[in-house]
Amino acid sequence: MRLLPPLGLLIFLAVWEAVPRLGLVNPAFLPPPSVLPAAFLREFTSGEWLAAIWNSLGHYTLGLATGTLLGIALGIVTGMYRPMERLTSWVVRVLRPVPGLAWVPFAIIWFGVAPSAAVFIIAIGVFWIVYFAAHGAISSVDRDLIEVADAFGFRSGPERLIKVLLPAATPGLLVGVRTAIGQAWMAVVAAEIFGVAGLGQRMMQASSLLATDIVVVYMLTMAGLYGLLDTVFVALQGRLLQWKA
Amino acid sequence: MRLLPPLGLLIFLAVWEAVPRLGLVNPAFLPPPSVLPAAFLREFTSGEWLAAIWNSLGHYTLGLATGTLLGIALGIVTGMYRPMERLTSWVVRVLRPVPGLAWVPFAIIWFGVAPSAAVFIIAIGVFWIVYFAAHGAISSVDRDLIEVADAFGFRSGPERLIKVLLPAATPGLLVGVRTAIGQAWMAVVAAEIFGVAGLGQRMMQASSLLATDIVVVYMLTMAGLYGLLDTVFVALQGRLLQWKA
Amino acid sequence: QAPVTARIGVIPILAAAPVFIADREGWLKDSGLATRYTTFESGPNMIQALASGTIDVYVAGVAPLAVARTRGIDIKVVASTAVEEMTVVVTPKLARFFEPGVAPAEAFKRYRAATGSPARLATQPAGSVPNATLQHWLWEVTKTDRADAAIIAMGIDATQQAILVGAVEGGTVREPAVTIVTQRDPGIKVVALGGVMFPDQPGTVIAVTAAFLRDHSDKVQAIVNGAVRAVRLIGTDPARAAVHVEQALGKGIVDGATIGKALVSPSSKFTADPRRIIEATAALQRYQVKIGALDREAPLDGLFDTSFFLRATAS
Amino acid sequence: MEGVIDIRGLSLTFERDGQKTRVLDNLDLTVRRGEFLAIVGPSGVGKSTLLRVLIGLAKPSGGTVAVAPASSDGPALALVFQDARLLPWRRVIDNVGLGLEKLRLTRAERHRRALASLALVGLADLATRFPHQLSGGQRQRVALARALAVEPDVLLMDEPFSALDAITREALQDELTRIRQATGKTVLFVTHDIDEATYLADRIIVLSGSPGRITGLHSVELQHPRHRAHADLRAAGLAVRGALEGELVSDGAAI
Amino acid sequence: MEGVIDIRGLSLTFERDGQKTRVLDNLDLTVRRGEFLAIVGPSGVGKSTLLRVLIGLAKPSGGTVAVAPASSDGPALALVFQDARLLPWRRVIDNVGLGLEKLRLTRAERHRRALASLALVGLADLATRFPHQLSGGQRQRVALARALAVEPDVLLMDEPFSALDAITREALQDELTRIRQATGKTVLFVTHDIDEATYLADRIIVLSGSPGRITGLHSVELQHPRHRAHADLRAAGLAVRGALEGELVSDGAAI
Ligand SMILES: Nc1ncnc2c1ncn2[C@@H]1O[C@H](COP(=O)(O)OP(=O)(O)OP(=O)(O)O)[C@@H](O)[C@H]1O
Ligand SMILES: Nc1ncnc2c1ncn2[C@@H]1O[C@H](COP(=O)(O)OP(=O)(O)OP(=O)(O)O)[C@@H](O)[C@H]1O
Ligand SMILES: [Mg+2]
Ligand SMILES: [Mg+2]
Repeated sequence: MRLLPPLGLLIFLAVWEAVPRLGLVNPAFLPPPSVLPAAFLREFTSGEWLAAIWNSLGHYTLGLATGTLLGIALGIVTGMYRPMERLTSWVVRVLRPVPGLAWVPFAIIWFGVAPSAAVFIIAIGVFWIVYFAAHGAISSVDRDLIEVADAFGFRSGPERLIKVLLPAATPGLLVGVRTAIGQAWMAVVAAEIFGVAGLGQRMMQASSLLATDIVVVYMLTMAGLYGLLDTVFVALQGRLLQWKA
Repeated sequence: MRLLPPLGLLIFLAVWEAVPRLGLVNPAFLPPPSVLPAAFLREFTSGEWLAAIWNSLGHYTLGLATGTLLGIALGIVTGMYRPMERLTSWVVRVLRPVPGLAWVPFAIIWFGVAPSAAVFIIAIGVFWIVYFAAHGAISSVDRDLIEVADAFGFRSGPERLIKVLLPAATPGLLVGVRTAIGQAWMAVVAAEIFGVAGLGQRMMQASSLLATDIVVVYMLTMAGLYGLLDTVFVALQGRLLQWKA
Repeated sequence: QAPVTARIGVIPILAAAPVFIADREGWLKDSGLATRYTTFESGPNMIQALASGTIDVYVAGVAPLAVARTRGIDIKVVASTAVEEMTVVVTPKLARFFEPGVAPAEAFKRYRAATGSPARLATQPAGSVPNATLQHWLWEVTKTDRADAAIIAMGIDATQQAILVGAVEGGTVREPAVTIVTQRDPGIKVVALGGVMFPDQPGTVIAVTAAFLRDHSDKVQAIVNGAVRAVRLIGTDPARAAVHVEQALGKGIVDGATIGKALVSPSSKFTADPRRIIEATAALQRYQVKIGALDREAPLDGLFDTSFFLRATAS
Repeated sequence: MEGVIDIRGLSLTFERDGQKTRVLDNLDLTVRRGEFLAIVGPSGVGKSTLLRVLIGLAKPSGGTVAVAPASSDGPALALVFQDARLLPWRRVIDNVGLGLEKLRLTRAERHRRALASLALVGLADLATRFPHQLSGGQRQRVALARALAVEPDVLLMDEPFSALDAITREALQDELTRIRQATGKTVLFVTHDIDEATYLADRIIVLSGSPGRITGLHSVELQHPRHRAHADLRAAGLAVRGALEGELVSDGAAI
Repeated sequence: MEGVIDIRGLSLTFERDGQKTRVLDNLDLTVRRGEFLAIVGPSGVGKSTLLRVLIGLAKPSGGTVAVAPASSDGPALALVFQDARLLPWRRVIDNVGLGLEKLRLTRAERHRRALASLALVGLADLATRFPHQLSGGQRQRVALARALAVEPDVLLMDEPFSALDAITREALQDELTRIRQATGKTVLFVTHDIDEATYLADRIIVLSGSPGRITGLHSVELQHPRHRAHADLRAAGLAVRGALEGELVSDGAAI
């Protein structure tokens, strides 16, 4: 059991190595993993790598936190109060499908070419995912349990929220947050297309020079950072949901 | 109650109209809703509008369907079988944060500049969302209910799935699918940045020529299509979950 | 004889105008060539499309091609369409300091003195042609002090938007955006044309895959012939050319008048002669290596095939 | 008001697929302060629904319900649900402490009272377990402790002992009687066990019919502590049973 | 094998936070084909756990369990859970039909059998409701119907009647006796009601102690149908009660 995750990764890497080597894909577009350490070393020694990570991590963390908190807050409000859900339902439908890229002009107008603009784009990238997860989780909490809170006098919204809704919705909320943790990395790339330095910008630059190996190095960097965070998250989730085990 | 959704939309439109008119935002970026009908008419009479919608709807539908089905299928498998979850866990962490844009080269290489490449990008855009929702929903099904299936002899995976896991996970699954329905429109824009005709391409063209009114017309078109779909979906969800009411 | 279909990948910019004009005038069809267009947002995506064999003709910047050749993608530049596309525009905040008679370096210096921070100029990421030409203009041509100007890299759309809202003090844009932004905000000024930034800076070219060249060299000739005629038409009858370009590019997004203005603006310099950019391309690469945007120069030998252009102009 | 709870003309109708089912019909009932009132009646007659209305979980379709305001710090009412309804994410001790969080108590005080309440039902040992680690009877006892902990004026109990073996059940019955005598609490006790009703209650109402109406009201005047085999109880039991069976026969129901 | 179920040296240990709790210890038991075996014992002794082991929901830590293969189309065993555990998304009729979907039946046949089974517990009227629209006793009866519907060789019943009023309960007891006599089914019946055990069972085992062991085994030789007030039943009841109380006292447990 403990060896399965690395085993899976190994199989994956083997296939990846084979594909360009067997000529199934031009190595210019999919460099085999074996050439990556050299590319990484170049980036690392030039200092670009650390700087890019450092910048992006900042945007990532703030954007993820903002988007997640807002998504949870609004999802809870509309999940708890039917009139709020109705009032927002059409507006949500208008704003929901607006792609991250379309927000870029607004980000520039409101925040200028500044890291906060990138944070904004990332926050929007995760907001909806968390919003719908929170809304869905809150509104499908077992009514029997809500009645328990009611019967013991926790009838105001906040009380009900803290005593029952939030803990009962935690599994669903965490699914949303976990999805957001991944989505935010995707959004980092989109968020850095306007003058904000970081991983995404470096990747774009490498991509425009067809330096695919460097692109992949940064992709794996993101994967590594994401993997770390996701592992921590899964452990946390296990603790929060130990009552399920 | 019935009037709340349009009321909310009206308030939203009023604020939107006010913001550029009061000079809070340059109308070049946020055209007030009142100028949009004219822009729409221009697009509509030229035939561009219908063609763009038609093309995009194709990519959208196929991409959404593919991504959702794959996400559900894989989410179910890893949610049901712990070894499968472990085997894939690290690989998932590597692939999860790869942004849609980074898949573009592969889409082009594997599918050429063809609608199927756009479908691929859209499918990836929704896959992870649905995957995590399905995985989370399946793996947090109440064990008491699984035992009922067990006790009545439904012990094989597929039996258990059909009798208990799927129906019990439906609320969580639907949250994922609903999120995907929105996300897929976002992905349409990313999917059409390379030569595949449709809404996204038209928007990008307009955006690169700074024709914001046309961009907004297409944004609202997406909102309308999404709103329609989401409404149908919510109704369907209500029917599927009537046992909750 | 059934017409040959050329699958053409284009970036929808004004510099691609000669191809659109040649097509819409019917010159290509007359030579037995049908066309199918695929629009892209960036050059690298088009390289991938070349590699996957979905396009035959490439109409975009020359820079990615040199790199692509080193990665085993056999492609030849047979004509140019425009040169010196990029221009430097500045927003009103910075334009104040570009008074007549004040050298750009001095204007930047005064701006910094007045505001306390360097002027931010938006362009595309390091390694791109706009970035290199902007740097060339700043550091080599105008000898601006590096403390007085900062380069901010972003996408093309974002650059235009940032300039329009004044989120940056200036940047590089090309037609028709130059015309559009100066129309929207007359305070935005063009302070350097492409020729000043980097003489003969290479712009959009027409390139064809080796396979297409081998099988249909007569059709390639037709394309180059068309491009040569189209460049001439833009010079002689811009209004007529504008109609075609508006149809192909804007499709109702921008009005014909704006396109017409852009076609004859000083920022537009159409030419079909590939010879004009060979040396400039090499020079640009040398400069990019110098500023560290490129590791090394990609060899250009074999990239250009001038014979079609020579034949087109001889007849 | 007359009693601690006054119910006047109470009726309740459920709507389902546009079709209405009347469950309670024109019910009048006064619960006297300090009394132990048992409610018996066939399955599905509306006993749980009545308690739910009293504590405000269900809205009556007609009539009024008046509850005297709380006389102490605790709430006026507390309900032991028919199913245990423990919060699965809380350990046993925290489930018992739930209601206490509404009162102004220190953390330590809360813990003390929860533990004391848990000890009353004999489960102090299992304080740190999660609900899914309990047996069915243990869960029901935790739910009982949860309601006892808040020391309400009126305890509403919906078949609280039905999942318990005879011995545990009798011990808890006696414990409940002791608590009541010590504190003078009012208890409204739904049960399907006639012996239990006669052993515990001062008055027993029989709810039956469809929609549910009060079809019998019996007083048991015996002093506590009672002897389980006392003839008075036997007699009261027979009367209640008669009321139940009579109603059922006259109703022509399947069972 | 000797009986329809043979249990040899069965023991079961739960692990929680690294700490082990032994629930069942070295249990030997043979269930004879066709007999009605009642299991009584205090709350938390392991009665439910034993049934769960038999039907394969829990793995024993030691010992063996052998169950005779099914003699008909139906399953060898079916379990009525202590909590009703209806599937909330299925209407009542489909909940009852659940087990039937495992058998090779036409849709119509399934419906017929489910409805017949529902009628046995007196709920044919509520066939199209969802579980949350039922009262507690009604839910428990649906769960009972669900197990009856599949016609297993051995019915495992975990306090199936504990949520029911006296009348409904007695009616169902008699119904169960009738079914058993007509079909010769084996029944393993957990109850906390000693009267119920003596009225229904051929043999009664008392489970008590911690970990749970068999501390008493009583036979009731009276023919069915029995009279509830028969002296033999009273005597058996006293014996069982003695076994239970004795164990509890000797154990020094809180209650
Ligand atoms: N997951 C678990 N972890 C630890 N202990 C458990 C777990 N599940 C059950 N137990 C304990 O095992 C013992 C036996 O439980 P079981 O449900 O079999 O009791 P029971 O005899 O059916 O009681 P009741 O009459 O109350 O239903 C109980 O003391 C219970 O606390
Ligand atoms: N949501 C609902 N929709 C329709 N009918 C309902 C609903 N909830 C309960 N009922 C019906 O109302 C009646 C009364 O239910 P209630 O739970 O009060 O019964 P009860 O007397 O407590 O029965 P038991 O002894 O079985 O617990 C039942 O017949 C039940 O089927
Ligand atoms: Mg009830
Ligand atoms: Mg039990």
